Amino acid sequence: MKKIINDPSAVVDEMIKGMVFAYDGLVERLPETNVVHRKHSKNGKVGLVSGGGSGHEPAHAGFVGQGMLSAAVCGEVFTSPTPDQILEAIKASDEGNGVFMVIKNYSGDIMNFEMAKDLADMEDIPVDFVVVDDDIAVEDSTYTAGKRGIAGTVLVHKILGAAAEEGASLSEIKELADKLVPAIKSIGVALSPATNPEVGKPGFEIGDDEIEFGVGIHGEPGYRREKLQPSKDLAAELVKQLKKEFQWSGDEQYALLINGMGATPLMEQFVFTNDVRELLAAEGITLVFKKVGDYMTSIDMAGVSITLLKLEDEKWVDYLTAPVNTISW
Amino acid sequence: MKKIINDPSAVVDEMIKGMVFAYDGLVERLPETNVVHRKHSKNGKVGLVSGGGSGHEPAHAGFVGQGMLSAAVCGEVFTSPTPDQILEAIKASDEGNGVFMVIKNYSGDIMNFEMAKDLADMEDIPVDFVVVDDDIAVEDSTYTAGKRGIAGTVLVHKILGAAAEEGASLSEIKELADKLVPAIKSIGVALSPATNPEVGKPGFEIGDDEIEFGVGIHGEPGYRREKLQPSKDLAAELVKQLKKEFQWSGDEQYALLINGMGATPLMEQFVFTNDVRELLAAEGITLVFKKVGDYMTSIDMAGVSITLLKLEDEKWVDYLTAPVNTISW
Amino acid sequence: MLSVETVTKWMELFGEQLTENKTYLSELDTAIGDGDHGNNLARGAAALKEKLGANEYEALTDLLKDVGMVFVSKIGGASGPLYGSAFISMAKASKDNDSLELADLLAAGLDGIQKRGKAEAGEKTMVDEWVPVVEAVKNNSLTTETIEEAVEKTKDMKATKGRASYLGDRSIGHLDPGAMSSSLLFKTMLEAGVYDGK
Amino acid sequence: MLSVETVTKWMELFGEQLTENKTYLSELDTAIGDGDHGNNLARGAAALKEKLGANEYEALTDLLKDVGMVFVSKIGGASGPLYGSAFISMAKASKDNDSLELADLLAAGLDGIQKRGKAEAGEKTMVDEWVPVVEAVKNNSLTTETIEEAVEKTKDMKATKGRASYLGDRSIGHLDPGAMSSSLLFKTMLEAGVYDGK
Ligand SMILES: Nc1ncnc2c1ncn2[C@@H]1O[C@H](COP(=O)(O)OP(=O)(O)O)[C@@H](O)[C@H]1O
Ligand SMILES: Nc1ncnc2c1ncn2[C@@H]1O[C@H](COP(=O)(O)OP(=O)(O)O)[C@@H](O)[C@H]1O
Ligand SMILES: [Mg+2]
Ligand SMILES: [Mg+2]
Ligand SMILES: [Mg+2]
Ligand SMILES: [Mg+2]
Repeated sequence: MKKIINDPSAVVDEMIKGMVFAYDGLVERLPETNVVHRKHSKNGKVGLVSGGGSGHEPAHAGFVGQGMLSAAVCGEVFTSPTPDQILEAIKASDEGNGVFMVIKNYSGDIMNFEMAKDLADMEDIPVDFVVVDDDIAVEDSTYTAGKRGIAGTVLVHKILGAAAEEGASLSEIKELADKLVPAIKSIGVALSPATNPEVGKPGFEIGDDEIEFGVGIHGEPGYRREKLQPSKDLAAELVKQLKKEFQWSGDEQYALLINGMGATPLMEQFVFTNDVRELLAAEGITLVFKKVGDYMTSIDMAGVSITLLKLEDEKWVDYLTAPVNTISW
Repeated sequence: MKKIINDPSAVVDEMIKGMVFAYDGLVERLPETNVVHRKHSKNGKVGLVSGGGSGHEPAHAGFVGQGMLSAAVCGEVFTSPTPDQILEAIKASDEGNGVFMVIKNYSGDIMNFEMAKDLADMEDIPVDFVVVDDDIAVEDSTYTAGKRGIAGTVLVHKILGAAAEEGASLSEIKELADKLVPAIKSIGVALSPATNPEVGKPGFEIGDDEIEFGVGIHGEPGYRREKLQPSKDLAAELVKQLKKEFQWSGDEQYALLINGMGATPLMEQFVFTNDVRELLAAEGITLVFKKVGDYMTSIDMAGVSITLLKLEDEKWVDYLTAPVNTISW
Repeated sequence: MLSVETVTKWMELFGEQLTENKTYLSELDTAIGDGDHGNNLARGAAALKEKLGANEYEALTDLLKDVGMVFVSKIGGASGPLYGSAFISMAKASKDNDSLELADLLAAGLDGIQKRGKAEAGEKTMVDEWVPVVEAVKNNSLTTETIEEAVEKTKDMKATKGRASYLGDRSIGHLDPGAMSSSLLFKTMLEAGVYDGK
Repeated sequence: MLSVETVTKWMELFGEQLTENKTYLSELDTAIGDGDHGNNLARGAAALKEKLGANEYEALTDLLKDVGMVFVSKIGGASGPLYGSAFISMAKASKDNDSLELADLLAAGLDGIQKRGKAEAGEKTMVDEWVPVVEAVKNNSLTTETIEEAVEKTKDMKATKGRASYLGDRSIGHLDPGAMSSSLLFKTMLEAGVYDGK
């Protein structure tokens, strides 16, 4: 394992220290927690809390700030944060009108966030939540834990954050979230595994000439392994899967997020974006909003994912483009 | 070579296509060139042009936009762009009050940009320039091509861009640049080499347990190879070199840029930042401005660099924090 | 015998086993999960040791509740809320109940896990370790073999809950990490003399 | 003989050699530079081929100028402006000069390189190939050996100009890529019959 770290078990703590130092104008760490909280003054908006295992930087702390998340709870690497930490985030984010939680669909995340909600109930803080499950690489059946939450979650942060900033109530945000989440679908391809510093070796093995479609952001196996192929073929396979899910007719409007997994340079992300552009143009899809870069990574995994959000409401584009003050949006 | 690309010799073209598609609200490509130009309307400001070999993304096109660069010229991977392309950038960036070029100190860059200036002279466009040489890993002697320009260049873009936006004249920008550049020093460490897609194999070899201090952004050899060591030891060596160069007394004010080389996750960059924080605090250095992330990369190299800018003028902090509208600042 | 002393001993031994098997448990989790199960539980074990070292317990309920709280707040992931819920549920069952049997206590623990995680037997989770053990304790027939056989059986199961469920058929042939860590729980239970049966 | 025909032939052969030696030149550049010299020149060669194929030249000046412009606008890096300046400088020297000698032409090229790159002989650059060749043409003594020996000599030199200068002493023991590509230039010059000497 070749990493710029000190003690592998102290990575999350030191990372948070470095982050809140570098961006001390924007964020702060709640004392004795791994919660990163925005600094801007409270003004009665609904609080927006997210989080999950660390290793997905800039998610989630990089999206803390005015117009986006109120707080992010950083779990250990690839490990859902605990309810007590989530509770602290909820308490700090409550401005008197309740707190909304954005949870990614993993058994651990759901259980921990739900327990935190129970604790918040006891403190009379109204809490509601949505579970993001945008990863179409996984089947949503009674035989799985359901589709995973991946890069599309960042679009949920942005849109709900803008709505909260605009003054939406907890129930309005819940309603928006329930409409939004089913409209988001993502799928990715990995070229190399991630190495969790505490584990010290790669999460899976893959040949020098192989790629795997549908790998999860914790390195969970994907749906198919193939030989390395040109960017446009990778893009074609992923777009094909998205088309199958969306069943688009042609003249629909979408938002697009091309997301790097951590070790894939922007050079490759933009080459890939160009291929996605051609494929979607051929499908007659109009892309009203676009973004490319590292948003929801998997430590040092090489790979990319495509997220499409079907724009069923014009307001969503306004929310996507509304100004924010965060480290990484 | 495991990369998300199509034809290796078409990487730059396809990358630019992907970028201007994704950020079509911000930038455009000048027809039949590899020049990325900002879209905002001309209003008589001094134009700011930079560029260099590709492979350093988001540099330089990611910094094109209001308040920063007017245009960036993208050379082939690791290859300075040619004078005709630079001339196009100059012509498109001239708003009637001349164009200032930010050149990194490489023989090729200097020769090509100087030739472009000669061509611009013939078209009566006033052009001036500064050569950034912030990399203290290289000795500045008659026996070398001098110190290289690396991540500190991005701070030059930001500060000169803000001055231009404020309405500074070409000669005022030249004066500012000549004062600014000597106040910037950078140094980095690499854990792994970059692979130029056109070459198809890594630029150098390095053991699984080795790191190299002072590697250049084209993979030029550094000043010392050592065994892999904790982040704080890497930080200590680099800060030691910076201290030797700046000869700081203690109560001085600096701006800090921690820069990832392309394949180093933010997680590690922030851990490293925390170590740099401790070391500089122990030196009594005040850091007035801080930034962490991938700004001047070397394709898929793993590593980080530290850039310090000695804040000799209060105005420089205002310039650093002035709002911009770019893809990546 | 079910007492503050034996349960304290149990928890000490369980913590030791988790620390010792940290790498092994994470390796099992690397195969069909995300490789952190051992690290998660080792973190819980370290916090548990500290907690037990700093407190003297009079009532079993308080001890069990503290164990549950430590697990909930230090382990994280899926296993944290599950082990935490098991012990908090056991703490509740033991409250004001002097004649509590071990079988009932463990049944309460299993109930806590299932309320939290919604898994049934056969879904390749820690539930597949708990169900046969609770049954055996009820029948007064628990042995090391019961415990080990239960883990072994998870090998042939296809996961339909938790992270391993993403693998579908490819989860078959691997031991479930959570079932393995629960087997350590029950082995140390025998070792600590909590169980009086046969 | 110095003529539009022989120089056209020369440029065709040079282009072929550059394309053929693309990988080798980049490998030399990987050792002490950034690995792109072969790719840079191959790009120039491709553009040159297109240019020559699309044009009929009457005057040597026009031919040389076009070669220079192609090199300047297609190669990039350090070698683009250097080769470009060499040919533009040669074009200037040949302008309105019917009695031009090859030695003077090449001297003008070398002058262009040195004005642009400020390198002297002994700094481990293409200049170390040009200087002995220009000298030998003047003395009417140019042979393949002269050309090859000049490249060989760069091996023992320490680079003090260009990217290789960052290596200091570690640049010793490697051939200079630019000197190597210039050796191809001069070998194809012999082959094309541009040189009439011995
Ligand atoms: N819904 C569930 N019910 C019971 N046990 C579960 C459930 N989901 C996961 N588990 C158990 O948790 C174990 C994984 O724990 P751990 O690796 O710590 O968490 P995570 O999967 O979040 O990384 C699995 O091996 C399984 O035994
Ligand atoms: N100042 C200079 N004068 C003469 N030749 C030079 C100079 N700098 C570099 N060169 C030549 O250029 C060659 C490298 O060219 P190339 O690899 O194409 O450019 P870059 O170094 O920009 O990547 C070197 O081998 C050397 O011969
Ligand atoms: Mg986990
Ligand atoms: Mg180069
Ligand atoms: Mg796990
Ligand atoms: Mg080179």
